Amino acid sequence: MERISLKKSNLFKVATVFLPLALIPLFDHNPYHLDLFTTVGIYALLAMGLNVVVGFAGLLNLGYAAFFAIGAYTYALLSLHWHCPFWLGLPIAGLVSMFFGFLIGMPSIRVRGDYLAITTLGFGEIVRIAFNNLDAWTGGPNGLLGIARPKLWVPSFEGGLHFETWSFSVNPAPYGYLVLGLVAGTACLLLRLSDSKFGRALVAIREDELAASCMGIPTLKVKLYAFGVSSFIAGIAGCVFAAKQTIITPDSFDFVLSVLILAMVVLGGLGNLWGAVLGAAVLGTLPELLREFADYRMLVFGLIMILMMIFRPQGILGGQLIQRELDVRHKESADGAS
Amino acid sequence: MRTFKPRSLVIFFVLLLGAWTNGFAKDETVYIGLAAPLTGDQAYIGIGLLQGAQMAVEDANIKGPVFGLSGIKLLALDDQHNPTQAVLAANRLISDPRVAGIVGHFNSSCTKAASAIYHEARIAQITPASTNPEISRQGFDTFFRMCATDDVQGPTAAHFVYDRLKIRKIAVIDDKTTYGKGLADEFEKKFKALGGTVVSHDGITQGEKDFAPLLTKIRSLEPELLYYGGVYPELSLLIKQSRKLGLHAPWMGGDGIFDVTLIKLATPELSEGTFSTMLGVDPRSFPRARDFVARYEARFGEIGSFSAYAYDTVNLLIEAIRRAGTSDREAVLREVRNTRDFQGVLGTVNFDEKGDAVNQSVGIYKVENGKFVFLEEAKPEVR
Amino acid sequence: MNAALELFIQQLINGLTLGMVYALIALGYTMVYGVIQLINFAHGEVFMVGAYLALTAIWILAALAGPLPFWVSFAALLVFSMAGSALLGATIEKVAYKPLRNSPRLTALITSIGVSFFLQNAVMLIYRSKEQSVPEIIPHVQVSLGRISFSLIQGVIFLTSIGLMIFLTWFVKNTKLGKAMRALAEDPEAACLMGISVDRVIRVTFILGSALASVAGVLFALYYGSVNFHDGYLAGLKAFTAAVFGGIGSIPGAMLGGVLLGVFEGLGAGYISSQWKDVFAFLLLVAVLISKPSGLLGENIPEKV
Amino acid sequence: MALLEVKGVSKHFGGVSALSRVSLCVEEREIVGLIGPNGAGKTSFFNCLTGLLKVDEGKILLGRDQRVLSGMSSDRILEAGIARTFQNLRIFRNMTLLENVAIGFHARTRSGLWDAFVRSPRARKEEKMIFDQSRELLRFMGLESFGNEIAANLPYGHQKRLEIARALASSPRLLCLDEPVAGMNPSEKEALAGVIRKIREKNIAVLLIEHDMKVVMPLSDRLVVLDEGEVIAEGRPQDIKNNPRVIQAYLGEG
Repeated sequence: MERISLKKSNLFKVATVFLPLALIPLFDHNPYHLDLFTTVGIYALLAMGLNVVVGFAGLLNLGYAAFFAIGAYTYALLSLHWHCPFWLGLPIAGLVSMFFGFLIGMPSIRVRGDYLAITTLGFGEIVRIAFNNLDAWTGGPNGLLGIARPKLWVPSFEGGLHFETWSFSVNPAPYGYLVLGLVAGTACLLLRLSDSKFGRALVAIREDELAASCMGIPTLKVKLYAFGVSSFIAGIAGCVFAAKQTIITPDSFDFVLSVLILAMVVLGGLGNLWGAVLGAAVLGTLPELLREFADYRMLVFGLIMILMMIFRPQGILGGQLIQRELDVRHKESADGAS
Repeated sequence: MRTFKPRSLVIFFVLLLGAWTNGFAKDETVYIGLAAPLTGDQAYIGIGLLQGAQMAVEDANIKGPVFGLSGIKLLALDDQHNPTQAVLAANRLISDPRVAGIVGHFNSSCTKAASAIYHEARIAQITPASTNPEISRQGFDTFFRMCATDDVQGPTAAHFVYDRLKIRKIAVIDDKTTYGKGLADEFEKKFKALGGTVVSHDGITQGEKDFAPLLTKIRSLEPELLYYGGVYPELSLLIKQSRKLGLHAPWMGGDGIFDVTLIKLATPELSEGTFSTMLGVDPRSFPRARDFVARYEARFGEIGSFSAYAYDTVNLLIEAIRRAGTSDREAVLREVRNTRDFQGVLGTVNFDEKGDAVNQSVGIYKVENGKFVFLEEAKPEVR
Repeated sequence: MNAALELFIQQLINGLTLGMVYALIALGYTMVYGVIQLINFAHGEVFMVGAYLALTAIWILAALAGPLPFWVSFAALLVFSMAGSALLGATIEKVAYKPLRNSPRLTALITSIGVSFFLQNAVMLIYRSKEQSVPEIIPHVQVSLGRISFSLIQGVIFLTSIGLMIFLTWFVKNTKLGKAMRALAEDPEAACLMGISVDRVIRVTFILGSALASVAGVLFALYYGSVNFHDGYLAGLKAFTAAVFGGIGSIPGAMLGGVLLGVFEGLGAGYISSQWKDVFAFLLLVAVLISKPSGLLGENIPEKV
Repeated sequence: MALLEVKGVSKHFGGVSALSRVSLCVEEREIVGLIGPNGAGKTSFFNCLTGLLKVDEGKILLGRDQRVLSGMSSDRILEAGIARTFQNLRIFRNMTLLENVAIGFHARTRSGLWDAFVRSPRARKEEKMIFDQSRELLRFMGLESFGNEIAANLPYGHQKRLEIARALASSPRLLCLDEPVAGMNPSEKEALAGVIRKIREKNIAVLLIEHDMKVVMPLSDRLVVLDEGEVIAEGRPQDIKNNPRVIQAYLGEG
C-alpha cells in the first residue's frame, strides 16, 4: 500500500483500538476488574516506552523499572512536600525521569550489545538500593505514604459557575480512564515517531550502527533521544502508579519488574507498538488468570515464556522487523542447507 | 500488517472471558477474605497463617451456622509480599459481595497499601501480624490489629536489655524491610533514651548469605549484645558466622525470629543464649492454646509462628459476624469495634480507638538447650 | 600483629572466600557466553539446584550408609550434585535453547529468564519453601592466628576453585573438545565447516558449565549451612557481574573477576557500609564496562568494516 | 582549487603501517580511480577519509574553505558532503528499499524530534520530499519497481545499486565507491559504469576503488596507485598502464 496514506491513519488506528476499551468501565463496575484494567494500562505504557529502546533501536534495557521508580518517587515527594497537584506532577515526573534517562543513557549507549544490558541492569539495581537506603528522603523500606490522588475541577452550575474539586478515590474507574487516555496518547505519538525520520534512524542503528553513522545519522545523539523518550514515558507511568497506590515502597520496582516488561515487549512482537500493548495485556492478566493454582502461578508463567519463544518467537502480533529477520534467516538456512 | 495466526489470540480471549464472567453463584455461605504471601520466599509463613485460619473456620462450622443457615468459608489470596499484588488482591476481595470481613495482610507494607482500599469499602480489616505502628496512625476506622506494634515490642526489649541484663553497649542490624527496620529503629531509640550506647547500626539485604565482612567490623567494636530486626533465616546465618569469627556476644530479635527452625538452622549449641521477644504468650505455655497446638500439629505438622494468631483473628471475626447476625459489612465492622475481652487462645484481646490491641503483653524468651524458654512477661509501660 | 592489620586480613579472607564461590559460577557463565553469546539467566538457578542436590545427597547418605569419613561423603556429594546438574544443564539446552539456535539473541534471553522462573518455583514446590538447613559434612576445624581465623571449609573452597580453574584452562587448551569450543567461539560458521558438530559442542559446554555451577552450589551449601530456592537469583547476578568484569569469554578472566568482586564487596561492606555493598559491586561493573568493555582479560574484537 | 585535498595521511596498527604519508587530491566533477594490489591500504584509506579510523598524522581538507575533516565523526563527514559505499555491502537488510534510501536524507532534513511528535507541517513536507526523491533515486539506479521490497530479498547486483542510491540520497559532493562492480557479470559491470558517468554529470566527484582494470581504466579521469600504504604513482590511465613501478607492484618482485 502507498506509504503516504498509512500516516494519516495513525489517529484512526489508535481510535479504533482504544475507543471500545473506554466502554469497559461503563458496563463492568467490579473494582477488581477495573483495577486489573488500570494495572494492565500502566504495564502497556511501560511496554510501549521500553519498545522504543528495545524494539526500535535494539538497545536491551534491563533496568527499566528504575525509571518507573524515579517517576513514582518524584511525584510522591512533590505531592508530600510541596502539595503539588497531580496534573503538574505528571509532566515533572516525566521530565525528571527523562533527565535520569539521559544521565544513565550517556555512558550506556557507548557500550556495545549485551554489555548495554548489563550496564542498565547495574543502574537499575543501584537506583532501587538507593531508594531503599536513603531513608531521609524516600522513607527507606517504609516507602512514602499518603500520596495525593489526582483532582479534577468539575464545573458546577448551581448558583453561578464555579469549580469544585472532585478527587479520585479508591474506586479504580477514573484511573482506568486516565490510564487509557495516556496509553492512547502515547501510542499515537510513538506511531508518529516510528513513521518519522527518527523512527527510521533508530531502526537503521539496530540494523547496522556503523553504516547508519556513515549515512549521516548521529548515532549517539539518536540513541540518547530514544533513551530520553523511553524514560519520559516510564516517568509518566510511575507518577500514575504512585497516585493510584498512594503508597510506594522500593520493593515494587525490582529487577523482576524490568524483566516482566521486557518479556511483554518481546512476547507482543519486537518493534511492534501494538505487540507491546498486547504483551502487556497478556502478561498483565495471566498471573491473575492463573490465580487459581496459586502455588504454581510463577511456574506456569515461566513455562509459558519458554514455549512462547519456541513456537512463536516473533511474538503474538509479529514485530515487522523480527518477522522479516526470521523470514530472511529461514530463507538463508533453506538455501544453505539445501 | 502481516496476518498473524489467530489460534494463539483466540485461546487468550477465551481465558480472559472465563475470568471475566466467573460469576458469583448466589449461595448462603459467608466468606472471610484472607490475604498473605502464599508463594515466594515467605510462603512458609503465609501457609502457616492460612492453615491456622482454616482450622478456625472448620471449628466454627462444627459449632453451627453463623446465622440463619449460612456456614463460613475462607477466600484466601496470595499477595507475594508485594504491595502492588496486595492492592490487586484487596480489590478482588472487596469486589466479592459475599466477603464480610478481611483477615490480612501479613507484611506491614502490604497491609498499609491495602488498608486504604478496605477503608473505602467500609469492610473490617484485622491483621494478625503487621507490627508497623504507622498503619494505625492513618486514622482508618476499619483497621484492627491483634498483635503488639513495634513501638511496643522494641522499647520492651530495650528495657529488658538495659534494666535486666544491665548491658550498656550494643550493635544493631536490620534487614532493610518495613518490619525489620521499623522494629530495630524503635529498639535503638528507646535504648539510647535509657542511656545505652549503640556502637553501630547496619543494614543487610534479605536473601543475602555472607555477613562475614560486617560481623568482622562489628567484632572490632566489641558490643556486649547484638540486636537484629528481621526474620529468622538471616539471623541463623548471622549467629553461625559470628560464632565462627569469635564474636560471642548474645543475639536478640523480635517476633520475626521466634521460630524453632532458627534453632535447627543455627544448631542448638550456637544459638544457645539467644533472646527473643514474642507478641503475647507462647501458645505452648498457655493452657488453652495447648490443645489447639496439639490439634494443629497432628494435622499440619510443625506449628508456624503466626498460626495461633490467625486462628484467634478469624475466630474474633466470626464471633463479630455471629453477633451482627448478618454478612452486611457495616454491621460486622460495628461488632468488631465493640469487641470486649475476646478470649483467644493467646489471651484476652481488646482494641483501642486506633484499632491497636490494648495492653498486648510481650513475652521475653531465651534459647536454652535447643528450646525457646519463657523468661518473663513484660507489661509495656503505657505510652 | 596490631588489630587494624588483623581486621584487614580477616576481611580479605572473607572477601576471597566469597569471591571464589562467585568465580566458580562465573566460569559457567563465561563458557556458555563465549561459545554461543547467550546471557544464560538460568545459570544462577542451576547453581541453586546444585546446592539442593547436595542436600538431597546428604539425606540419602545419612539414610543408607552410616557415618563415613568426611572426604568420602564430600566426594559423594560432589559426584551426585555434578551429575544431577550436568543432566539438568543438558536438558535445559536441548529443550529450551536448541530450538532457538538461529533466532535473534533476545528471544533466547527471554527463554533463559523463563527457565530461571520455572526452576526457582519447581524447587520451591518440591522442597517446600522453608529455609533448609544443611548438616555439616566438613568438620568445623579452624586455624587461627591472633584474631584471624581460617576454617577448613574455606580451604576446601580455595583448593576446589583453583583446581577446577586449572583443569578448565587445560581442558580448553589441549583437548579436542576444548579446541572445538574455542573454534566455535571465534567463528561458528567456519567451525561448522571444519566438521565440528556445533550441537554436540554446545551441549558439552552446557554440561561442563552446569557441573561447575553445581560444585559452587555444594560448597555454598556446606559453607553457609542453609539453602533457599531464592539463593540462585542474587548469586547468579553477582557471578555474571564477575564474569563480565573479568572479561566475558575468558576463563582466567572469570576467576579474576570473581575474586576481585568478592574482595571489593568484602572490604566495601567491612569498611564503608554493608547496606551499600551491592551498589559498590554494580558501580564497579558499570565503570569497567564503560572504560574497558571487554573486561580486564577479555580480548577486544574490533568490528570488521 | 581541489575539491578534496589529502596531505601526508598516515595510519598504523601497532607496528604495521597501513598508510604512510598518503597525499592526493580530487577535483570537482572528476572520477579518480584508486588502484593497487590487495592489502595496499585502499579500504583503510576510505575508512580514514570517512571517519571510521582515526588518522594518526596528516590532514584531509574539503572544498574551497578547506574544512579539516580528519578527526570529525563519520556522520559529520557525511554532512560535509562525502558519502560512501562499503566493500562488503552494508545495507539495512530488513528495511524496504525506500526506507534504505530515506536514511541518506537524515542529515539533509532539519525537522527534529519535536516535529515528529507534533507532525508539524515542516515534518510532513520533508517526509513527502524524502520519499519522492527516494523514488527518483531508485528510478535513477533502475530499481524503481522494488520500492517496497525488503532489501534482503534483492539479488546481489541490485543490493549494490541500492547502496549507491542510498549514498546519493545525501546529495554528496564526493562519492566514494568501494569495489562497486565486484561480483557482477560483464553486462552488469558495463551498465554500472554508465551510471557512474551519469553521476559525474550531476557534478558529483567520484573516488573509486576497483580491481577490474577493464572497468576502472576507461572510467577514470585520473588514477592513483597505492602499494603497501604508499602512493607509488599518479596520472592519466594510459601513462599509468605502462609505468614500470606499477607493473612491478602488481606482478610482485619477480
